[in-house]
Amino acid sequence: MFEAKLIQGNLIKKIMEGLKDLVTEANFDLSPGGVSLQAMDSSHVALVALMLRGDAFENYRCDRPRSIGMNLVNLSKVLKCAGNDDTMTLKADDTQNNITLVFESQAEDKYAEVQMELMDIDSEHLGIPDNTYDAIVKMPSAQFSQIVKDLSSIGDTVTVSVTKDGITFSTSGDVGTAHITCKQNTSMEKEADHTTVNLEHPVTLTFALRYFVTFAKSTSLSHQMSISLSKELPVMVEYAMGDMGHIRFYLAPKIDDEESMDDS
Amino acid sequence: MFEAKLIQGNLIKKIMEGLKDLVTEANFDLSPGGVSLQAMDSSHVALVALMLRGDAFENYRCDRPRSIGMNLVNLSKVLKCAGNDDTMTLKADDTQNNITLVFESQAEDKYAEVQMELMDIDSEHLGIPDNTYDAIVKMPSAQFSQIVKDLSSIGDTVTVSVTKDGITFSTSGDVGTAHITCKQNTSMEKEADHTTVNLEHPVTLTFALRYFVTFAKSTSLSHQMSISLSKELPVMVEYAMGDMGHIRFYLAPKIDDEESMDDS
Amino acid sequence: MFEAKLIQGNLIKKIMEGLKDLVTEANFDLSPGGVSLQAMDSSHVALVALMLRGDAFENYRCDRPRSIGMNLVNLSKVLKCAGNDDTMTLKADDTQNNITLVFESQAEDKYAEVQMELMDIDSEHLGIPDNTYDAIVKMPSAQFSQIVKDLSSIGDTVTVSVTKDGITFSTSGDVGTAHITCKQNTSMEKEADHTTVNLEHPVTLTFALRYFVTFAKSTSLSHQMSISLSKELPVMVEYAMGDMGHIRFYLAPKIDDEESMDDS
Amino acid sequence: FPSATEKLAKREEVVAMCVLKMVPREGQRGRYMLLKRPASGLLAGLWEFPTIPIEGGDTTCTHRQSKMDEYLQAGCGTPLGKPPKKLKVLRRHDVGTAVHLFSHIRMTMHVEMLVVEGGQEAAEAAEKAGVRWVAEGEMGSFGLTTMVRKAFKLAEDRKREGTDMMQYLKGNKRQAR
Amino acid sequence: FPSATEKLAKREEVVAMCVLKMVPREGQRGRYMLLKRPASGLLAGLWEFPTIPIEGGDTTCTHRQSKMDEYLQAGCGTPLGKPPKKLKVLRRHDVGTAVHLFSHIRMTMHVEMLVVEGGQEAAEAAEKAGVRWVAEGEMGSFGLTTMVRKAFKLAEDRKREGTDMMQYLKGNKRQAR
Amino acid sequence: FPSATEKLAKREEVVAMCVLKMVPREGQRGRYMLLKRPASGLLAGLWEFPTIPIEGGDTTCTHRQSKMDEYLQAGCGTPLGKPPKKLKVLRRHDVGTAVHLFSHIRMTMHVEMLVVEGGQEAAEAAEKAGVRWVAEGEMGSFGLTTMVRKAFKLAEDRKREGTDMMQYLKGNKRQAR
Repeated sequence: MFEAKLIQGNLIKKIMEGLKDLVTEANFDLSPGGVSLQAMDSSHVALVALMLRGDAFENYRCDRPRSIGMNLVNLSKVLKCAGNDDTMTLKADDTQNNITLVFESQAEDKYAEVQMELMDIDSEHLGIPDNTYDAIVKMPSAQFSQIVKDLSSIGDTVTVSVTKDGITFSTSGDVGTAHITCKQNTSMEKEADHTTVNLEHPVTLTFALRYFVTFAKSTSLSHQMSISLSKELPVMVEYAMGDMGHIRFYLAPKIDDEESMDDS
Repeated sequence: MFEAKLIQGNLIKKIMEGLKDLVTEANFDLSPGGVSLQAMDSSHVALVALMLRGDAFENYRCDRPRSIGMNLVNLSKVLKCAGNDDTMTLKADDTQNNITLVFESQAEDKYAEVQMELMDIDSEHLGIPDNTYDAIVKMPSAQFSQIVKDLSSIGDTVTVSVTKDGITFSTSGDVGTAHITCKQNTSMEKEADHTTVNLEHPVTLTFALRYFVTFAKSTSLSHQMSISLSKELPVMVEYAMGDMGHIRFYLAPKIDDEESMDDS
Repeated sequence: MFEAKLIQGNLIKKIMEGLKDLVTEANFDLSPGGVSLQAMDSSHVALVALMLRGDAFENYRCDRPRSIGMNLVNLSKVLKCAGNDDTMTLKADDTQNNITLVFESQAEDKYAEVQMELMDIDSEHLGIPDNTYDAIVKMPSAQFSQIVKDLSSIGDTVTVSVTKDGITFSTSGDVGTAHITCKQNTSMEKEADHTTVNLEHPVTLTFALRYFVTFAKSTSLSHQMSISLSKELPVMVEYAMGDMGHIRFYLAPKIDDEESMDDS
Repeated sequence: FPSATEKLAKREEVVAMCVLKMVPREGQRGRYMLLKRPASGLLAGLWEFPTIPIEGGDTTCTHRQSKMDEYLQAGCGTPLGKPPKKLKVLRRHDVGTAVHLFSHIRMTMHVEMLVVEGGQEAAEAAEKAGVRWVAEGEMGSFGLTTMVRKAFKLAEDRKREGTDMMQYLKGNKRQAR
Repeated sequence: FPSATEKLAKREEVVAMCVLKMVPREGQRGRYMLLKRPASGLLAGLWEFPTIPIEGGDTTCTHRQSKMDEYLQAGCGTPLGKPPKKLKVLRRHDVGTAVHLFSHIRMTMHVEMLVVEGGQEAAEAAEKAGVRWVAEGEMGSFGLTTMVRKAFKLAEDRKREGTDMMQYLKGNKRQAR
Repeated sequence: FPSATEKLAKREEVVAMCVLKMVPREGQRGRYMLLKRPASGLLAGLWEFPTIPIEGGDTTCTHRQSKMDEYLQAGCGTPLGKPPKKLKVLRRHDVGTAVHLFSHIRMTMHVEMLVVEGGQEAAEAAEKAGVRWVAEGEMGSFGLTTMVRKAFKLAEDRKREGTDMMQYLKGNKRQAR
């Protein structure tokens, strides 16, 4: 038996916003420790890893580890039945091939129950190396979102470079060439508005901009986000949800002459 | 001569929002008692009945009963000329085949006058039986609207069932199966937020969901709405506008084997 | 060298909103006195004249008068990189064929720099006669915008007539006939809400309504706008930006039998 | 092995189709009109609902209905309008769109439901060479093409959106208000 | 009775058409260019505005104008650009799109208006076999096809959106600013 | 001078194309499958990626992939699924759409990339009359038509959106979590 109740049910809604444009079907791994998900987008350039700790839930119960496959587009539709202030309970009986979502209003006068069939999704479980990164930048999520949206009206590719002073996003296209720099800044009262740079080595990497725009759909999850970079490694874009867990996006860098790397 | 002035002109705008997607042309019946309209949608599954009492207007004058046909899509376009705080005056000379709408701003510095040709619409006047209903549920309009919108992303058909505890809306589709229950609740301070069930007999009926979504476009007319059901009779969905009048939607139930009923 | 800094960078954004649907490419004239632009729409019915005084800028510097051509659609895309509270600096080196736009946040923690190539646009510089107008009406920009939008859902052509009491906009179409009158009104506390009529002679002219809708996209520039009319002359629609400058739209009137005027 | 790209794209064709039912009184069972196709050409000699080609891309309801009116009047001798000379329209509405694939044609059918008033006598009188009025219960056993069945299914499905509102009102029809 | 579905869908064709007017000076009356179609084929030997087929779905203004430029230069010997060798463009803009139906073709016409500077002499000099410059006043009496009339009407209608702004400015053209 | 409107609109054709690469292991270089077209007809005897016509307008990814699966199995003897009887799919995704113009056809190609696992031996075993497995490095020198090159370019361009995420993970593949 699996059962878990979230007081803020719309957290799952927000998580799905960021996931469903990247991955359409995925396995959720249920374990006594919590719920996690790891999936690659269809072109194998990006990977998403979600972790929701058991502590994040009220009444978390998972009798045995299990992997359940769901269509994320359908899940998003179903989540529309949840009001923004509703609690959400997930239930899955080990002997059955479906999951039940229950949404209850705070006043307990509305009770919605939705049942979805599970899917059988074939997937390998791959480990993500625990890299130490050359540069870690924390900045307001809304600012990151704005920057990647703005740049995507100019170019397709973004070059991210971090120095001790800040992080610069650059692109170019028919319209022109743009550079946006966010400087280290801890003068604001609210910590969520700070921009901080943690640097081992300066690093410059290039990525497909449209993926960053997709990642930024998780902006509502957290006021701050972080970008972690290392030479020739995938960037990690993280939205931490306090003590509850996190969602991490990994994006492989673009390399001009890829052929030479093909013979690994 | 017909002449009637509404202080809150945008009431008519709101009414048209709910009507124009259901009925494109209709006759308005003008009488000394007020303005009414009754029309079926093109597939004869739904019926709408609007009543605006003469008292609702300032300076209401109707010298003789008369029926005037209008294209509701055109009327909606014309109503765009009314500001949200404008008064609205309707004028129709008995000897002429047109209607004049006058919109005046509160400050009396803007005066808009629109003239529309009337239409000759062939329609029988059918009586709506004054049923006593097995179950009458009152609930917040916004909640009803949310529920039918949410369910329509899952299925095409809604089963409504009322027991003494509350009202349940159910649907199912490729995505899954959903049940939403609103329980009787009178604990809130504002009466408009209450949900009340008035029950003679428990009742369960099935309807085409998309019509409910259309009815819910009248949500802005009133904080509360009511659903009245009886076995094998059309549901009545009502939005009452205080002392001014009401708009009522009737929807015929779905019956699995309709053929058997065809030979009446 | 040309360099100019605007504290309210989003002023340029707002100006482009109104321009880019009328003109896709245009020359900006840079002079020690300020920046100006004058261009006709492709069908030669409307003309726009923009003037931004040097005083409007902080640190205005223009070493020699120069005309620089830009694609306004591209410029609008680039301006998306400016936050609403950012300052904007324009820089153009006389020896280079490009322009640099710099956007800086108030907190100085974000710095965006965009470089665009200039275009070589062939254009004659035509003078606009300094007419004395028969009628000048000042009114709230938002009201003008609302009126032309509302009327455009009814007809294609607007007849504007000014008497000492006010200004009337009329149109007609399949839907019906509409007249909207704004009366002289100076009773409001805020001057920006006033409607004033300055009349030498009553005047009535007819225009293509869709151009007025395009002009009204400059509404955000100024609370008040003015309409200046003279018999058989283009109307002037002006949005003044305080001491900083103005944007003026000219629209040639419609004349029923144009042929007779063709042999000038 | 197969030669993929040699196959040609099908020709696109758009038609309006009218499922015309004649009933003695609203709410009662009636008869459907079927027309016989010409002896040669596509689907030669088979029965179909009144069908007309829609050209030029104007598939609005208004356009299709006016073209269908012409066809019903001129081609089938079934004018709509006021009795006694014309057939009284009780109900008329679109029921949906279906696509039918022939070997070389991709046909898009816009189907409308049209219910007119008239008894069995009227139907029999209107029957002439190439026109048949088939009772509701007999539609299943009448030899219909797949295309016609698709259109009929659309009309039936739509009916299932709800019963006819008219039946709930008719008891009051003659009551004074 | 008629065989509805046997009629075929028309072939779709897209063309760009240029209503080219040559005027002595901006604001004055001028002459329209007409070309004679080949002696055989569709509309054989009739007069038309310069017309080119647009293939591959790119109906953007930019694409059509660049194709038309080529055609005017290569096909009609009317190069646009700077005088004296080329014709000075005073004004050029789209005036709309119309559809014309032939028995077997559905033709979509994207029509642009192009006004160039040049006197009667220029027009007469440019006249050669298959090219005619027709005075504005004579367009009505010149034998034009329905298709050409439709395009001409679009250009005329657009003109009625307002008079030419240029005429209000020209008095100041030579004034110093 | 030219006769503009006589040129006909091209026939529209829609195909799905599959750039199928077989690699010994994910991340390694592999071989592309090419098929020989029939000896007569369009592009007779030339080599192409597996290509099938898509009719009826359904160009969804799901529809195209299921049609392509059938074709690979039936037409080319290359069934996808689980080893050892079938080829293991490592990766499959759309890489874009291109248009190719023939003299009388406008062909829209929906191109997908499909990477399957299998060594050189597998490729050689699968080689039969009309099927060729070409090593990545030799694609440039193999005689390919412009159409095939366009599809290949789409696949290559997409690859450039980023390197394959798999290579960063594979070191951990066998680690316990």
